[in-house]
Amino acid sequence: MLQVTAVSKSFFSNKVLDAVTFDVRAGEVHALVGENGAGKSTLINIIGGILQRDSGTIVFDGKEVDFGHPLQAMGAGISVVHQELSLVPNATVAENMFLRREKRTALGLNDWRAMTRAAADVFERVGIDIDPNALVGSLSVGMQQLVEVAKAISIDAKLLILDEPTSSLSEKEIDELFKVINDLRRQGLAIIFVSHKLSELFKIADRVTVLRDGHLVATAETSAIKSEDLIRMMVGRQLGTLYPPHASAIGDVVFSCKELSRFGAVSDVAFDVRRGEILGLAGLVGAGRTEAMRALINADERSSGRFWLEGDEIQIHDPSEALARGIVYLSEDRKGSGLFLSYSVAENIGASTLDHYADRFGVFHFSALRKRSREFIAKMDIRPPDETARVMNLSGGNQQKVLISKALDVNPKLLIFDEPTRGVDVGAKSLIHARLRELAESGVGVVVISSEMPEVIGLSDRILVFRNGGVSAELMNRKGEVSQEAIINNAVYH
Amino acid sequence: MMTHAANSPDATKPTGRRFAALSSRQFLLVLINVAIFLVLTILRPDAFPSWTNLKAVLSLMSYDLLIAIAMTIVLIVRGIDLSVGSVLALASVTMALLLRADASVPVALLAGLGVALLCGLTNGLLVGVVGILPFLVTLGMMSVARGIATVLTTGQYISFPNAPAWFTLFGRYELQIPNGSGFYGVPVTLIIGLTLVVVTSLLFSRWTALRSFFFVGESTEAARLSGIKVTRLTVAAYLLAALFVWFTAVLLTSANKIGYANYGIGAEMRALAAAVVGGASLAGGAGNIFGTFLGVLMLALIGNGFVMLNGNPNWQQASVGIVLLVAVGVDALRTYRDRR
Amino acid sequence: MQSSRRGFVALAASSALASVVSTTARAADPKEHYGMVVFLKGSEFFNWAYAGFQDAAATVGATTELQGPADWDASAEARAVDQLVAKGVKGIAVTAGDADTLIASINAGLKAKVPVLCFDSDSPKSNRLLFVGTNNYNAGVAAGTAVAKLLGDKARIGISRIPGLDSINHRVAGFTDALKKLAPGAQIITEVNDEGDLQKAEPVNTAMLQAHPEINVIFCGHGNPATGALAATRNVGRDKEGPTKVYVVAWAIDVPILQGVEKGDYGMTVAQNPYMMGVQSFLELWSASHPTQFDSMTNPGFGHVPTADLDTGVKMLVKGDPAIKALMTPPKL
Amino acid sequence: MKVLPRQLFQNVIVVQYVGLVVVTLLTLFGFQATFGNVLTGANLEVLAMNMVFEGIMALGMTFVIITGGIDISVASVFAFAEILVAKLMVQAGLDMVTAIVITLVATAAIGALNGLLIVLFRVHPMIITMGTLLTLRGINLAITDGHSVSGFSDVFLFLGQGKILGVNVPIVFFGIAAIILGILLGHHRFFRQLYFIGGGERAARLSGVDVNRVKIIIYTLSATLAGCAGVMAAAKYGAAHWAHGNLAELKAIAAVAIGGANINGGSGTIGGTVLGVIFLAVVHNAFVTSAVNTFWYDVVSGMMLLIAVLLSRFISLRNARALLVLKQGKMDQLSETYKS
Repeated sequence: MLQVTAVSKSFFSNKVLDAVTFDVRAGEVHALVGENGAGKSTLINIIGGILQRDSGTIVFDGKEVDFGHPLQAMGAGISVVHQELSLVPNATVAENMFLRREKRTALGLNDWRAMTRAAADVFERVGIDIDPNALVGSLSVGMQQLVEVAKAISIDAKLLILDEPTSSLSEKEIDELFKVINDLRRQGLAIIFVSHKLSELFKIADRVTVLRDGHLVATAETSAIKSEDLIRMMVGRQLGTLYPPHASAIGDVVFSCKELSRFGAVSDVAFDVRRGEILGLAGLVGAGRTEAMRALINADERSSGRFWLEGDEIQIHDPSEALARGIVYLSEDRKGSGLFLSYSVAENIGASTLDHYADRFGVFHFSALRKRSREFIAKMDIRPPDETARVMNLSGGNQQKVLISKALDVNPKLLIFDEPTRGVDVGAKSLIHARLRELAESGVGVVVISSEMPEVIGLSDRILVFRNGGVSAELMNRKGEVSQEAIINNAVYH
Repeated sequence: MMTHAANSPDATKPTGRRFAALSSRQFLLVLINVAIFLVLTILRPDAFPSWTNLKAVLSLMSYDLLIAIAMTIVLIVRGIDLSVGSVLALASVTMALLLRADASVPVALLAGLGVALLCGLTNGLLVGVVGILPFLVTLGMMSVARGIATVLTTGQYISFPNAPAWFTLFGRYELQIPNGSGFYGVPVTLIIGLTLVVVTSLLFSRWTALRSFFFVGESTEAARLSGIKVTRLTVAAYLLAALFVWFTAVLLTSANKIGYANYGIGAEMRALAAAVVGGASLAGGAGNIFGTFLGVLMLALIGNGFVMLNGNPNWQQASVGIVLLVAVGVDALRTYRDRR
Repeated sequence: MQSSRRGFVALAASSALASVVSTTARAADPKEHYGMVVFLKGSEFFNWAYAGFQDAAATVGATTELQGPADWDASAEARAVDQLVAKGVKGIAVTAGDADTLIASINAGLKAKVPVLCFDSDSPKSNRLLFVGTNNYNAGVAAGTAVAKLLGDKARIGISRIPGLDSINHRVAGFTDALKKLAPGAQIITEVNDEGDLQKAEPVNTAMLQAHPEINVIFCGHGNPATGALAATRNVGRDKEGPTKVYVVAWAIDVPILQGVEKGDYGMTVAQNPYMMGVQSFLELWSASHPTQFDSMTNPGFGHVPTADLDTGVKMLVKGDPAIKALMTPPKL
Repeated sequence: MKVLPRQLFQNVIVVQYVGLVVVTLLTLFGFQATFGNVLTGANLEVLAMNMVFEGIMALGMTFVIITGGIDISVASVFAFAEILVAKLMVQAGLDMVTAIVITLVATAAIGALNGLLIVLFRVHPMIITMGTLLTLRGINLAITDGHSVSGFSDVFLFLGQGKILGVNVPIVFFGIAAIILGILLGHHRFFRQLYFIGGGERAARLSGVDVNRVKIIIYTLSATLAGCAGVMAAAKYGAAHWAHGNLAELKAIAAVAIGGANINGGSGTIGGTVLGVIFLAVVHNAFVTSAVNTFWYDVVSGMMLLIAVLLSRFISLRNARALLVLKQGKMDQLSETYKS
């Protein structure tokens, strides 16, 4: 269906794709994997007409193609579902689906009735139950993702490209999505599937292509390859163990919380965090994990909650008070509410701790901050090792390392990390995990929210499973209570 | 790409290289100012470079300068203050009316300050606490403050002949600096203006409280989660802006010896133009007091040059707009080039 | 969802309105009602005019109102005239921010049988009953004569003005003609644009004095630049009595300027008589709206008014003039 | 699955507009009862003519605001159109149709330039259109020397002063334009794209919306509508003058905001804008009929803007609260079922 031959692409002097060749057949799901920066997105964008290649050929459906615009690719039958949702919350599902391809009445105006019907047809074909007249904003993220897929295939796509479609979905929603993908495969569509979650690939993909640093590493049948091999191909080396060892010793309680509620999102959550352990928060998206932690620091106004830090009851009126007491929350939304993108690495590291770099007259000393930043750059292996580099120019993994450095500079007593490795490449991932473990060992209470099942299992000593805004189970790793089944079992309704 | 970005210090952002060298934008602005200066000196060697003329240019731009600093401060926190000119008028009118009614100078000054800060506080609370767009809030305030000033005065000049002489004199006072043969008279307004530029500039780079403004403007939510008191700082920014507006009102009222409801009409446009030219951005998180100073200076030199070179007075008013468009254009081209 | 949002908005708005209305409005009464329309509403000059209008109306028990924009937008004036006509006032006195812009509205008013006249600034091509106000040309002549008397052929003049305004053009023309006749050696050196802004007047006039040091008179074409022009003379150190003094000829009767004239800061000021413009405007409107047994020759259907312009005249006020004292107390509105 | 006809997805909005209509009517009748002379044909005509030009500009402004932009240059484009059409007919002696066509093309070009600079420089639209505003105002002044231009033919004057079926031509134009643009905005694929751009520019881009092209067209449309208003205003006043329509941009923005559009983009309707225009017209008229000291007008109109945005903010907070109540209810229900 699609034959990509020796496609190269450079941004300015930086070669991001180097003579990549691969093909996708009709009726197959072809996975595309690689670390961040391996060139996956660039490749997808070239196939989808968003970027133009420098050299090489692309043959689609028997014809050589050269798309100058996403619309041309769409017209040819190539449809891309991007990682970020591209729907407009204020418009209906049907209008979103038929944007730029509106059905018209004789007067040239939009024929809403026809569009609604057509949308319903697509949903029926795919087997999704969504009201075409609902406003997109009223749907869950998972539903919106399905609308995206429906939108993509509604153009009579022959090739469907899904860029990390599962990153913000719950397990149940992922199942739903995979069911749809399987259906489409049966209908003869070619599907390119990009994901960081290897377990998913094995579940859904027929073949997998690995990219590394813009080069093609290999294409293989998924049935003929093991997870470890894939990882080796992606990073070019064997990762000894994927996760750091569990806690050596678990000490006394650092922080505890009771009666934590946020009206409409969290109800009556209570937990303790002990020295030396990593507490994992598992659950489906929307189960209230992030909401609970934001309510804890009162970033969103909570309705109740009592907190004890190192045995003393404390008040937390706003995030700045939490910070002052050493309670740090790192957001899952790294770019929107974690980092200051156009500022330097050093400025970001010192954002929570400006006062540390001021003398007793309140005079700020940038040199002190730079010195401190260089320590973090070394410790966290931030690349490029330049404290004046702007954070927006860093890769996702390095951005995340800057975010952790910012938190560490506070000398936290309790670190709450929301999705520490979302959108992060494998190398950075294990470094982040190692640092979190070190932190826990040094006596800091560590709480990790992760939607990635292996991560939350591999990293945590204890797991709280969230469901419906509350804690539905507490699983101890030491006691062997932790398993995927146990988590899912407590995360969903039966 | 990465290394390039690391090597392009942009001092409009607090990357810490501000004192290492001027940013390229400010360097460009200095060059433009020098170029205008040289051209005018060559074309009008008799009139332009005299101390009297330069003194007048520099001291008379102080009013615009202080307002532009106020604008820069709110731009840094991703705000905008369209009410600066009106609040200036209202503060001036308040002080003048009280002085005419034989209130003591401190009382009048404090009342003026109170009125200005009240306007600033209202702006700040509506923006920072209630969460309304700054553009709309200050647009409303612009109308209200000017309206009240007009209602209070019915448009008359408010003079205060009985006020203590020192108040009516200090706005025009000149310090005599010996220069060998005679004296340079250096106006107090100029000294105050330059001092405030230096002080605010230093505070913004070296005082943590003001440095935090940049974080608020760059990403409000990230700043909040980083423990920065966003609401408080937003309100503080509008209060600080109001303070600068009050400085202007005091100087202007003293210098002209009248309070007037039509002071500062169009001042917000000039201030915005100067601040943007100087490196501030409507997207927040950027802004540089020294850049703003250079922007105001440029507008002042252009205005002075216009008269010096007998420009057609009809075209004078188009100059601010053209400067703004050209500055934005040059900046866009520069950013575009940087991106490559 | 946001069902009553608009309702709240509008309700709040009208309640705000109502509170203002209740404090200042007068209920409609059967008295005759007259309107005055100005631009730059709120300026002291028009306050004088309106005071005269009001006072004259009070003598016959009529009521008045003042309308118009606070800025220099003649189209807003035209709309204000339309409004008053629609409201059914008995007469309108309007000062034309722009002569041509107001023609249609004035003519429409007359067509609707509402007497309309112009004061202060004329709209000569309209059918307005007459013009009451300073003859700007004559006023310019008076100023030119005074300058010629003061400095003779030595006068070197810079003009601070808003470009293009008809009234200012006429003033400058009269000024120039008078100088030509009385002091042919005098010269007008240059003009600057003060943008009608008190604050702006200072830098442009300072620059003008720098660029043209020979200037010894600044002629202010209108009310606003005087303060700035005077400050400009101080900035270049030419405000003191002596051979280098720059004389500022103001065109205003604002209190601070009159005080400045008394102190000798200003060379002189051209004092128009806005109060009388107001008084005369009302009287003519009253007359026009009360036809007598003989129909008007020129304006059938209206009462009798003069067909020629009424020149309310100017006076050049210099230090020590007793009229200054009378003008020191601004009118009550 | 049951396929419903597409709900008039703004059912809610229809309800909220009823509120605005009711209050507008209450104001009208209230003032009629108190002062009389409001509901006369002549007054209603004047009332409408008072806001009609700002209203026409507000239509274009609605589009711009939905995309998340703003166009504050409309007032100077308006005056420019007046002057250009006048100069072409009176001074260049062109016939009426040619003159109007050239004028509209010229204003469209200005709008296209606005749009082009906005997408090219990637600067906030306010900065670009402010530059255009200031520059064009200066040009208007300069090319007319500050004089008005007049001497139109009666046929041309009909465009501003004439009546069709007893209704003034500009009002007819406004009505027809509002209906056509309203239908297009509601149901035409091109205009529907505006909501997508305002809702999320990046998303719109990825969905194949040519954001730059749409923006340029929208700013062109905005300027052209201002141009139409200018042509009719020249006919209405029988003269073109650079100061005409001063601050009209603020009235147009206020009308759009009161009409319920989100200044951040993504929402707004022509119907709402029309109601906003009518509301402002009625309030302004109320000032005249009640003979209130008009100095208060600025204060009240500023207050009104503030109250409008304040209330809309409170309502949206209340809605957010209502949503939480709904969610909490669902949560409670779920845990109940699960327990049993």
